[in-house]
Amino acid sequence: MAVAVVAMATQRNLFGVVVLFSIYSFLMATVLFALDAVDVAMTEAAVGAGVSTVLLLGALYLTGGTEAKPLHRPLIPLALAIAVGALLAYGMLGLPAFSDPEAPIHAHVAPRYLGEGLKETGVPNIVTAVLASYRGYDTLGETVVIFTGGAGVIALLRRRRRNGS
Amino acid sequence: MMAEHLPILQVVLPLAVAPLIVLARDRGFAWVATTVVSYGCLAIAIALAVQVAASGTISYAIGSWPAPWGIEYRVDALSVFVLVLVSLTASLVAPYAQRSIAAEVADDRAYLMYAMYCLCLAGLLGITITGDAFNLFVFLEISSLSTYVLIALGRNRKALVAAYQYMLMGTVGATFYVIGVGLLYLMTGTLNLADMAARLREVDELRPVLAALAFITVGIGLKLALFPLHQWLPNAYAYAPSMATAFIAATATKVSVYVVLRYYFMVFDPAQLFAHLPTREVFIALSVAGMLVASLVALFESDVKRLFAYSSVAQIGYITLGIGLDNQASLTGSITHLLNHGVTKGAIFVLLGGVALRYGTQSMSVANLAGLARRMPLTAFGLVIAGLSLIGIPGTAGFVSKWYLIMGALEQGLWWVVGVILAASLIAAAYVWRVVEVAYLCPARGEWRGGEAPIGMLTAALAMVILCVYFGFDTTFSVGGAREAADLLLRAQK
Amino acid sequence: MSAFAGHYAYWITIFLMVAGMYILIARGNLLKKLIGLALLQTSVYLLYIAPAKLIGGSAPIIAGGFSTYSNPLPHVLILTAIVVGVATLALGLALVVRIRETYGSIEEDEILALDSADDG
Amino acid sequence: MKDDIILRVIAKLVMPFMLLFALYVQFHGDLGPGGGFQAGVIAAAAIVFYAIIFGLPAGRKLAPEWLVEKILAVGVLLYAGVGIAGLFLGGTYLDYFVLDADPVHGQHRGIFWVEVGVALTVSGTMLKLFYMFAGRGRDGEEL
Repeated sequence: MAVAVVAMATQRNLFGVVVLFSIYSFLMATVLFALDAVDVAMTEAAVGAGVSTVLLLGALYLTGGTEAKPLHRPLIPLALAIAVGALLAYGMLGLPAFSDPEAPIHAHVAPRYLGEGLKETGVPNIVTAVLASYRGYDTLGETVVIFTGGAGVIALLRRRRRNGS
Repeated sequence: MMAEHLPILQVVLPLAVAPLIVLARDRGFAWVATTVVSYGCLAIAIALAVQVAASGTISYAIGSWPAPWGIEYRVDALSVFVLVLVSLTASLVAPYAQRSIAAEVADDRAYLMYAMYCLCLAGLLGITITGDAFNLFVFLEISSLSTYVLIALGRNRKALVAAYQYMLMGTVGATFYVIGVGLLYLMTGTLNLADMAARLREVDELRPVLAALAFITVGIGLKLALFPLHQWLPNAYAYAPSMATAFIAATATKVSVYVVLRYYFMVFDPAQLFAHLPTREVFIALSVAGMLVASLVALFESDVKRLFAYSSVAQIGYITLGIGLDNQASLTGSITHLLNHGVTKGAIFVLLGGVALRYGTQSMSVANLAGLARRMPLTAFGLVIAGLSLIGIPGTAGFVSKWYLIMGALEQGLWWVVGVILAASLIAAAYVWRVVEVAYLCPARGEWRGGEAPIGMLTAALAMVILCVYFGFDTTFSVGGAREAADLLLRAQK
Repeated sequence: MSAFAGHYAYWITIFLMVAGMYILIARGNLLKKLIGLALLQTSVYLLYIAPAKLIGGSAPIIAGGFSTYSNPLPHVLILTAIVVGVATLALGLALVVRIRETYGSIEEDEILALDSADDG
Repeated sequence: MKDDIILRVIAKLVMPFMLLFALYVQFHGDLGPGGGFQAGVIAAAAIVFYAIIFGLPAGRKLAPEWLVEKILAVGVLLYAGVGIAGLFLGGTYLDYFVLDADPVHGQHRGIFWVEVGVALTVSGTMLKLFYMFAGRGRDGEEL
């Protein structure tokens, strides 16, 4: 995955970058699967490697293939990015250890989903139960985001009538 | 029966109307629906304000799932204040939208523009009312995505680039916010803001919490155009269609300020964090820098809309200054200024929209306004009043909030801050004078299509101008509501 | 595999984030910036998902024979985040296509040059 | 690609299975991984696949643009409507318990319709995105 990312940063042929992005998404999906997030892995594979790649290729066809040589010096952006990364690293050092069953996220809120979810909603896939019921309102919001994106693209890309403006 | 469901209807109403508009595909229907919904939202917001005043904080469990497991809507003195601000602006801008959109947006996408406007309204209201950290992110994205589209529909091709830049910065901001929330979630195991606040007080390991504070501050700072994260704002305001500018300028950054207030005072434990970090000093420093630098840039800006956009960056400085000063008077000033500046800037951009319509141009330089007073006397007069409120002349809304800010600064013994407030106001006087001078004293020139702004637009604008003056005299709602909210924040901090 | 995830998931998150930020800021091509943005958004996934895993647990689908499950809540949140990400990407690409049509370029500096030529 | 007989036959054969698979993912979401979002993407992919092989006009005939735009909106309305139904039946918004006499049944019913709403909006959006990007020539002229 890291190799794919570095290659993405240096590659100037945008087609190559898109292909790498697709590979990267598949790798990401694999890692997510290994972490037991099967629903997320499935979505990431469909969205990252599927939809995003198709969209990127479509846009690439419309805009043309190679990137110009960057004019700026890369040092300042790199420093900024690393500073943000360092901040995140600082925060992460204090997080609970990996797979610690005592960690707050396992001790609070989630046990009810796992313990009572099946009884309360009748749905064995707890991800679905949380997604559609406990936090169903988030999912409504998510659907609206998709709708906004779709309607927004229509507004931006609707073909002009030939006689119109 | 419906009274208890008002919190959810507040958001779902505009949310559900957007797809209806897309289904109908009709501009007339879209406009009527948008207007009705905006006024509906205003009515609901006022009803909620009455309820909160009578019986305190309202909590609404969506899906009947109790709070930390389900998503909770929470209406308190602070959020209801912002709800009223947002829906008030919406209901003033909606009737105005008809002419503005007809003039600036192609016919076959006008209905989409209305749909986006409803979504943006729903998103902003949703951010304000929710009591759940992740739900806040979802609605933040609804409002942001619709805002990008609203901006990109401007006639000038620079609108596209402005929208693109805003999109990059806005998405980085939202991602930072998610990272911050993720860290907090990992430390507390909950996403409900109230529950999170209680559990954060028992967390010993502070590093993730401090990092979360930083990420959320920078993330929301990008959205609220906190100096020096404001680069997206001037172009976005300048090239968006007039009604979008008016609505966004009056509401979007204000809602972000509200998010900062909520996190700083009602989620994080000040005793724990602010002892470690000089947040107050940072806020004061950035605010002061923003007020001075942005005002100076505005002074030399030639495009009118950009001039007032930079002025917005400076005014946001006043608002965040109140957060940094952190006492009763300054917070009251800040929160009042959310409303007062919202109304003032809304009025200015609505008026400029009318001018743009009659002058047949989208980007106007200051010089283009020459002779405005003779061509469109009411509009010019409105600009003067709103300008006075922007400067903070006694008798206008702007004066009231600045007065409280100065009181707050004096209470802290920060004389130099008072000096800066006065200096920034003087610069504001200078750039407002530039506009007024050209409008009143220079002879008319350039293209003009004749007449005052259309009656619908003018009514909306004058209503806002009247509010600028009204809030300068009768402060029961503005300062009264703000004081309640400030009390709430300070109590939560204890 | 889980040992790999445990030790390195956080570092991968940080690395992805730095890389995404870098591409986003340093590159002038609008399309490439969007890819950087997408990378930045994906970096968040592991931050949420990795801590949700319990070693010895299984995917949160209740079935006989398992007693520990990974935490489902972060999965739900990230599903939402993925969807938000793709909506943003679609909108961004639409903007880039329109910019290309009106400016004839998707390089940031060329567009800025065209803009200042407009003003002058 | 329109003239390649092998592709055409395969496409015709595979299409129904893809749609079937989408339905499976949709309704199996309760028991295994999957749900409305994934199903929507798969269903849209099936039609995109068809449109790529048989050409955009054929795809547009199969799923006309106006219909896709309506589907996009109907999905959100359906979702929001389920919530409002909860209000009228005496619960809070998105309260599924009140949708049936038996609360667990009610939950089932609510989750089912909500997922259908998600699938509709997602498939509608994905298809629309495809049409929008694919139906555009390099310089904005119509294809």
